[in-house]
Amino acid sequence: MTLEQFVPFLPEIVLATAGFIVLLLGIPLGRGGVRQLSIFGVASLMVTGVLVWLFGRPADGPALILGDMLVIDNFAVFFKLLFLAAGAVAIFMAAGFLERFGYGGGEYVSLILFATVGMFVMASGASLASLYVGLELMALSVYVLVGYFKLEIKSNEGAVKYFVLGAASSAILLYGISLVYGSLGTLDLQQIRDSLTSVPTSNPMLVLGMVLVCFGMLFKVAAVPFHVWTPDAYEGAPTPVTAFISVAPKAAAFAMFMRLFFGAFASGIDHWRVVLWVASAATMIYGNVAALTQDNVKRMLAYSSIAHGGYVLMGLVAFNQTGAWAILMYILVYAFMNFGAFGFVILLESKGYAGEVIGDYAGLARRHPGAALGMLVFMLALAGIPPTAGFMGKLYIFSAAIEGGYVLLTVIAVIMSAVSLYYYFRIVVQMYLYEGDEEGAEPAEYLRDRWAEVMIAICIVITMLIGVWPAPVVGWAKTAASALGVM
Amino acid sequence: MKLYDLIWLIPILPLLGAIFNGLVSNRLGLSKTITHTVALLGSGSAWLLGWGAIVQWILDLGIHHTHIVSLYSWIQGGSLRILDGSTADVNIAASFQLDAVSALMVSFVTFVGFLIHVYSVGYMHDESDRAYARYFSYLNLFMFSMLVLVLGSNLVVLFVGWEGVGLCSYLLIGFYFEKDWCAAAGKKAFIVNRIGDWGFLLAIFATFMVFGTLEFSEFFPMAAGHPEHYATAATVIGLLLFVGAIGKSAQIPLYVWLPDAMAGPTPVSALIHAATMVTAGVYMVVRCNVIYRISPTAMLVVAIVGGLTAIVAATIGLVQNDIKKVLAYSTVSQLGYMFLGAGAGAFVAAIFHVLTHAFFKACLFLGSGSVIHACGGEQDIRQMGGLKKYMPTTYWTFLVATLAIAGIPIFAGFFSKDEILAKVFEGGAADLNHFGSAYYALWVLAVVGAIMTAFYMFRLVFMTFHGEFRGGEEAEHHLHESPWTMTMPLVVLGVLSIFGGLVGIPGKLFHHPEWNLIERFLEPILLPIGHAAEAGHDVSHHAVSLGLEWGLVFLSVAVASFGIWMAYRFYMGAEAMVRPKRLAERFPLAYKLLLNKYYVDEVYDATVVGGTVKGSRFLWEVDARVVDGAVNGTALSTVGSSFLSGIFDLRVVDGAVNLIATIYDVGSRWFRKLQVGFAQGYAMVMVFGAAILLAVFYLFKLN
Amino acid sequence: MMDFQYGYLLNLIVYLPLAGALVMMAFINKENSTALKTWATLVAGIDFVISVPLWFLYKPDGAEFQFATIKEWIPSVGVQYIFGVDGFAVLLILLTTLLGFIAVYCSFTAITERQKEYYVFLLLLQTGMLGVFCSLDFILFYVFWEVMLVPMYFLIGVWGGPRRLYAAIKFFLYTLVGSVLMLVGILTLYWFNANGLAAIGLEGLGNEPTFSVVHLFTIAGQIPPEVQFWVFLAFFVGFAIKVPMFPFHTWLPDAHVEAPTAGSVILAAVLLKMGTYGFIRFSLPLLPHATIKAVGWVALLSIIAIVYGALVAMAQKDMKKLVAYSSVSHMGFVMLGMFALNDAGLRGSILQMLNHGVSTGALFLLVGIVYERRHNRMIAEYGGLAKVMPLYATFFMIITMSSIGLPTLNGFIGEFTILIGVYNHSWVWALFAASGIVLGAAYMLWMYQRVFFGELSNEKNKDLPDLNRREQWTLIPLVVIAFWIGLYPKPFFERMAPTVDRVLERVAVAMPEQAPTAAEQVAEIAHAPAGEETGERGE
Amino acid sequence: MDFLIANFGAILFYVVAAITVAAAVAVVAFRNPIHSAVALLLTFVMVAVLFILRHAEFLAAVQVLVYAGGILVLYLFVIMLVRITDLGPGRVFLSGLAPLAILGGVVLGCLIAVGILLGSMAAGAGSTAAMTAVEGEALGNTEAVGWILYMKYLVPFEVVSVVLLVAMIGAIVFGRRDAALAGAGEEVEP
Amino acid sequence: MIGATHYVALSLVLMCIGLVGVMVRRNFITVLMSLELMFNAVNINLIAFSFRLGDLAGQVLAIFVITVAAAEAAIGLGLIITLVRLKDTVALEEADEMGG
Repeated sequence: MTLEQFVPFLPEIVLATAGFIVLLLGIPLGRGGVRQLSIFGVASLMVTGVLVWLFGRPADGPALILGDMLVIDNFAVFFKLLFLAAGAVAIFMAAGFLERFGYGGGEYVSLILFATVGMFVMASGASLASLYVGLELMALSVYVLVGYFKLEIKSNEGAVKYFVLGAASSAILLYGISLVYGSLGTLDLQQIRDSLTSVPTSNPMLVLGMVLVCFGMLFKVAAVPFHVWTPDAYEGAPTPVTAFISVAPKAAAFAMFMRLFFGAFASGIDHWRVVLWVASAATMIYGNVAALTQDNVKRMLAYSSIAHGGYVLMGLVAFNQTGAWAILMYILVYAFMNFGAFGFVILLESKGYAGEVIGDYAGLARRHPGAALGMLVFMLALAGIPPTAGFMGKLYIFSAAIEGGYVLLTVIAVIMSAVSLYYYFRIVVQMYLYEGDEEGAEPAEYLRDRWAEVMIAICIVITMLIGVWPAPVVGWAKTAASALGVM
Repeated sequence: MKLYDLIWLIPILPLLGAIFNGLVSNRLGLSKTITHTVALLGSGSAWLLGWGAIVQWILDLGIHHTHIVSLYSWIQGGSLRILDGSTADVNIAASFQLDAVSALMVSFVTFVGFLIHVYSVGYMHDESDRAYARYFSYLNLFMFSMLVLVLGSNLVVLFVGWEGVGLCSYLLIGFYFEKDWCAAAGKKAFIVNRIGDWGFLLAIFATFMVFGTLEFSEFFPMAAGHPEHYATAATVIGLLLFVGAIGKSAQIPLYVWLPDAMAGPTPVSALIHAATMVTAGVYMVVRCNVIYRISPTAMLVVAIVGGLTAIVAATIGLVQNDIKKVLAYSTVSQLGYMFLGAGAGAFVAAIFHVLTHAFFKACLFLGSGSVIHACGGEQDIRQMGGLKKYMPTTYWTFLVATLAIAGIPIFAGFFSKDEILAKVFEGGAADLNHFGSAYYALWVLAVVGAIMTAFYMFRLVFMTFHGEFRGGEEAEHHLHESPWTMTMPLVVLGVLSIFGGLVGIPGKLFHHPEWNLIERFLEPILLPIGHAAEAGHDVSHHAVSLGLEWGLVFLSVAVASFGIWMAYRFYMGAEAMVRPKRLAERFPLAYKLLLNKYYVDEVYDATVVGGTVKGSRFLWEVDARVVDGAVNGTALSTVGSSFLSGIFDLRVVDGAVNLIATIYDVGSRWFRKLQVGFAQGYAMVMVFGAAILLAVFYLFKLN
Repeated sequence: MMDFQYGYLLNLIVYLPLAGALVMMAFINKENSTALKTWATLVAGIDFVISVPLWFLYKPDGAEFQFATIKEWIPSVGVQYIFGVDGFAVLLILLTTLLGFIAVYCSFTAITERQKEYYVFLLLLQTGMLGVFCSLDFILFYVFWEVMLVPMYFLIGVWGGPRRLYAAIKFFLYTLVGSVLMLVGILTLYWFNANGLAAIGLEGLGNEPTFSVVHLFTIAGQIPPEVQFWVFLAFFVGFAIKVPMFPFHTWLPDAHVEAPTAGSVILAAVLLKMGTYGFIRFSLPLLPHATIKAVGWVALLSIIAIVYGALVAMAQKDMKKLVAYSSVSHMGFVMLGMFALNDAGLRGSILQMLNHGVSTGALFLLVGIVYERRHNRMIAEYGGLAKVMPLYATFFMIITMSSIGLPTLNGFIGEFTILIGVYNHSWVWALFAASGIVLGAAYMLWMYQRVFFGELSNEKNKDLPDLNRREQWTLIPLVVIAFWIGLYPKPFFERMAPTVDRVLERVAVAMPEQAPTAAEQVAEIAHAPAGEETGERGE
Repeated sequence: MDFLIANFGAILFYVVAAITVAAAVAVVAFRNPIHSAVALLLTFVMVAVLFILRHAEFLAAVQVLVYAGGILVLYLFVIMLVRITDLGPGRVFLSGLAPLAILGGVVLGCLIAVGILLGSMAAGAGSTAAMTAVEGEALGNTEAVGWILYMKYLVPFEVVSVVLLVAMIGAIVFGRRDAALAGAGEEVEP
Repeated sequence: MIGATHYVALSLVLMCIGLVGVMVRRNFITVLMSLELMFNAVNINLIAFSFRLGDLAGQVLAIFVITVAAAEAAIGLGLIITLVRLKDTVALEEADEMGG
């Protein structure tokens, strides 16, 4: 094992080191210096990005490195860049928020960085072992992040629930892995894939293992019935964290999901497809319908992100090339629009969780037209109304499902996406159709914060840009997905 | 440039007048002088041009030549496959045609129209300037529509005029729109007419479906060429057309609008609801005589409806006390005669009666107008009497017209009506289309109707002009003869009511058929049917012997005189007014029935109108509740489960307007119950969920 | 099949309002209402002016789609940016631009607060609507189709009546549900043209995947009937809700009643046409078999709509609601004529779209005018208006007559052509449909009588001012057009004729006896730049 | 006797397994967390024994060291720290949920069991061969594991180290008492 | 002969016990212990399989699992401490601010 072998692993190493440094810097700084730490963190993320671009990309086709623990391919690159962006946005959006609530930045930033490392491994893991540890790294960091506002009961409570359920589910996942290992005798995805083509996939233990692994993944992507942790964790977590976990870990989970089920377990598709079908349909219906009556914006967005998970699952059910890249596309789009939406929640939220209730948005269009317009864009995007990116995302997912021939599922999906409009527009109604001076309405004040606003602006631009000119992104997504080599 | 190439201009001229008065004088409130000058110019020039064109046409081309002026291609509906499998282009031209019947109509429509314009100048003078302008623009507009109607060279253009006159009558009936009942009457007229138009439209479509064209000059020959081939089609078309005619010419069952239409200003009643518009139906039937002649059924229906209307309207007319109502019902009844004639194949006679009727009925209406004018708007003849000495001109002209309508020889009405009766009788005698007995029956009806006509008309005369004035003192002071603008037309029309009939002397009684100018004039429009069907024509000549014909003539004279005598017995001299009372007391039911016009209006209101309105209200309820509900109901499937939770019923009982939202709301809350709120609960949800998923998985895997 | 001359014109027309809106957002202060109004009017006006050339430049004997533009948009999935119009679309575009202008012009005094947003939304709406009529790529079409909803939602929701929230969201959800199902249909077509649908074992044609409508026209004949059925169903829901056809119409009254005048005008005049446009542009030519199967049902629904709409209208106490239901009835005529599937029927239904746009648009304007004066739409509130507002009464009368199909006015031409076509298809339909004319007269005149005739009972109406110059100018163009169509519809028929013929040709594919010939015709029409990379493989 | 010798492995396994299960049940069942902790310790040890039975000596060692030596002590510390050991009579279990929960657990267990049993039946034959093949040589010895751990599984190993780091951070974040923060916290306390 | 099956069965039983423990216990600490049971169950599986297959990967993974379990224990205990600080209870189900 020579040193050169570690070159492609450089990004992870750098990130981890940076995380450690931030941690150390954070201790003396205490509650101050959030901004500096954030800048440092983001800088490290950028450096990592450069490294990924330089060394992370495969010269010729996917390459297994470091004892076949990791694979270097465009798929991984796509996700890694996404994670980096998400991390950066999460850090910058948080800065003002942390200051407002009086929490230190050191642990926060470092945890984001470590979580990113974990997600890197999840995205590029080539062995169940590495995937698992990556998953855990990510998960543990996120548990802590969710509970980061340790003096807020809700924060702690969210963390507790997330933690307990997460641990249980990862045990299930492990159990599944153990079964798979038991019946195939290997942890390496490549070998699993090869042997699956030879070994009859009818072996119930093997299939059961896959299904249990599937359960574990479904938990991570917050699919019904494993979604239960989501609303509470999202609502309880500090909003920037909510934004982060609603995007990055979910994306990472899907990356791992695809690695496993488009890659290793591909030939078992006919066994677990039904599970995914049911989960997908249930998730879409549950998420959307349950969101209808939520009055807490964070919680509503939590349910909405459950629902979006359901849409993405359609891509897995479809199990075709289109599905593969449609998922990537969707995740990308979803990342930005969701971040944007949460960005406004952050800006409206002051101590005591004010600004979380829908009523707090009343008359926003009057007081801050720009903000209202931005929020409108994200709501439209989330509801999948063109010409926003949200529509493009949905379009390809649905297209994939139709190509797969899952018309019923698609019909459910489209109906539900129509329904979703209702609750997204409850916010729009507050912003535009109410004046904010009705009796009983005390709209939350909009707390200006340059950094967050810049981040939001970027999200808006990207959301609209992809909506109007998706061609390049589609191109990347396609190349990335082709690395999985689905059929 | 010949005048008959400008026939399209005949309608346009009044239209210009209408536009000017409507847009300019009405907006600016120009003085009455300007207004009626323009109006008179409009109608007058139309009159002159019309007559000029006709004269030139007769001289240059002769009456056998149908002269068509096509302006431009109007509607291009593309090509359709018609009944015989070939394809025909729906290409309707805006074109006018001048032939015998339209010439006749134009000649008297323009003329009478002009007279009535003149009359109106006097009659309407105390309206406000704007109202005055409005009135005249409507009147001109009517002239336009009516002329389009009579000049149109295809069914659609005819329909344009048809609807146009409907609109104008609507506007003019509702002229005093402040009075609710006027407005209502206008609406009623329009809608009832619309019912007729419904038939007319279908007739048009049917015609196209059958012949692939709507030009008279094209499909009449086709029909005439192969009568047996087109017989059935002709029946359908004929009946549908007749539905239109029923509406427009106020025949049973759609006559109810005409009496109400008297709400409009009297000149309007004279022009539209006596002389011209209401005869449009007759005109149309005559115009399409070919269709009817090849379809016995249609013809019989026309005759029967006409006959019944004639008698029924007459009976109602017997007891009415509103001077205009009486005239209205007499109009209905006379129209009945016209259709009866047409139905009996006497198309010429029908048109002839249209002509004479136009004269004397217009005269009567204008006369009544001048009476009403004098009595300061009073229309109840019981409040009149003895007007003779106050307004002689009116009286004499009125009397003349009455004699005419009663059918006293040498007066115009006599010739036309007698012609019709004779033809009907012949129809019976010649067993026309093997419906002989029916025609006999109709003839009897017609004769009875003639008696009644004479009776109620003279009742009117006696009660209005003779005896003592019953209107009270101060009303009596205002009584005066009308200004010349009003009397002049009266005189003219009176004269015409006397001599107008001479154009249709039944020459054959004197072995001089050629004396009957009008028959000769209209002969070209009666296209010969196939070859066998000359029979229908010959019948009328040989079925009845000359003696019998004379007998009929005398009979009708006798009948008329009898009616007059009755009226005299009842309403003149010592026992005036007593007998009728006694009669009324003896037959109270019959009297009430007639007085209330057989309660037809009431019945209609109760059934048709009420039914529609109620129905629509009901449907509206349905729409608000059920349809909306049903659509929303589809949401049920989404959360059928939520039925389990009692909330659902509660919501529905709440009757939330927006059911869909409610259902989703309920479903949402139900779903949210899964979110119990503490970790172990979540764990259980997961475990059970996982169990279910596994179960599903096994189920699918095992098969 | 496509003619690229003057291609820039369409883009200009479509995006000008958008640009105008952006400029307005960026540079015009929301307090400065005169500037806002002038700018909005200017933009809308110019948009109309530059759309007029289409009328003259369109060559009825030319290529099917003219003024076309084709650009790659999302090449990897075969989404192209295809603009192009035929005569049918040209007419609708002109209608849209004109009414867009009128809508802006009529809201000067009606809209007093949040004017900036208001005009911005109006202009955005304009772009959306125009885009729909121009797009020849399904995705592009769909994008515009949905873009339209948002501004409309706000127009109703912000500036609407008391129940505006409900009405707005109802409108949005109804139409959205419809359109997403339509999307499913679109995707099915798309994949059928390409790989097929795996799980349900539907073999595809294996063509290059594309959303280009012009290409899909060429494969219409090869779609198996059962597939056509489902796709047709999906399209049907989408379009029928928009039309709206009988069971789906309940959103219309609410939306109309609550929307501000301009909103109602646009809604009635243009948005409802989207549905019928969709049917003629997509459903009929693309899914001939299904279309022919559906004829009976659609006709039934349409007839119900005609009669039912009229009857319900009769029961209304609210003018706007009445007019709204009359739209249901009129659109029933349009649908019925369309599904007579013959020359006259289709022409009539296209013409009737324009007529309905003009007449009902004008009616809403008129209602809006009194509403603005009295803030009340209840018929009972009025009566005898003819005395105080003679000019208004006159306009109202003319429009009423046009809407009940009085000859020499536009309504008649449309209804006549439709009915002659319908009668040609089935006299029974004509029988029922024609009764709509009687009922139409009934409810319109009844309303007219109750509003304008009788005593001037209500004190509040005693001194209502008559139309001012601006209001007159909003109405005059429509009246002029009403008479124009009524007296000389030839130019309109000429422009729509090619569309009608082509649609019928394509539907003819499904009629066994003409199948081969029609198919060939379709095929040779298909050789077009758009079809080039795919068209050949089409056969 | 011979029987015992013959099936020593089996007997041993059953005994150990029985104890393990019993201890596990005790963990869940005992009211007092301290008792549960002790039961847990027993379970860990028994599992370690099972490891040894499967020739995973190194792992057995790790098991004892990490779990028994590390984690369990941690537990006990926390229990002492929070001083709330007994939630009071009748408040041990979620009485309402308990039956349901057990049902759920059992059902899920059975469902999984079905799969596994079917599976091992299917793969049974081949596996015995494999086992006998590896029966002889000293497998699972420390160096072998170490070798493969550092040669092949280096990356996960590194990552796990980071995981531990994160755990540490978590401990810091949650454990640290921060006066100022507490102050800040008070405001939000209702 | 004791085969993998026996071990797997045992581990399954342990797994379920752990699962039930998570669901029924109110005391957060005990819940954590139950979680540990579940991880142990997995480990038993891994070891059994690795032995049966004569492959060391299982053991390695088991090591990772143990480590991760340790880390999770640490975080869990940290959470317990905060929970106690905030609500003065170790009863897991009393953390029910949020729900629905």
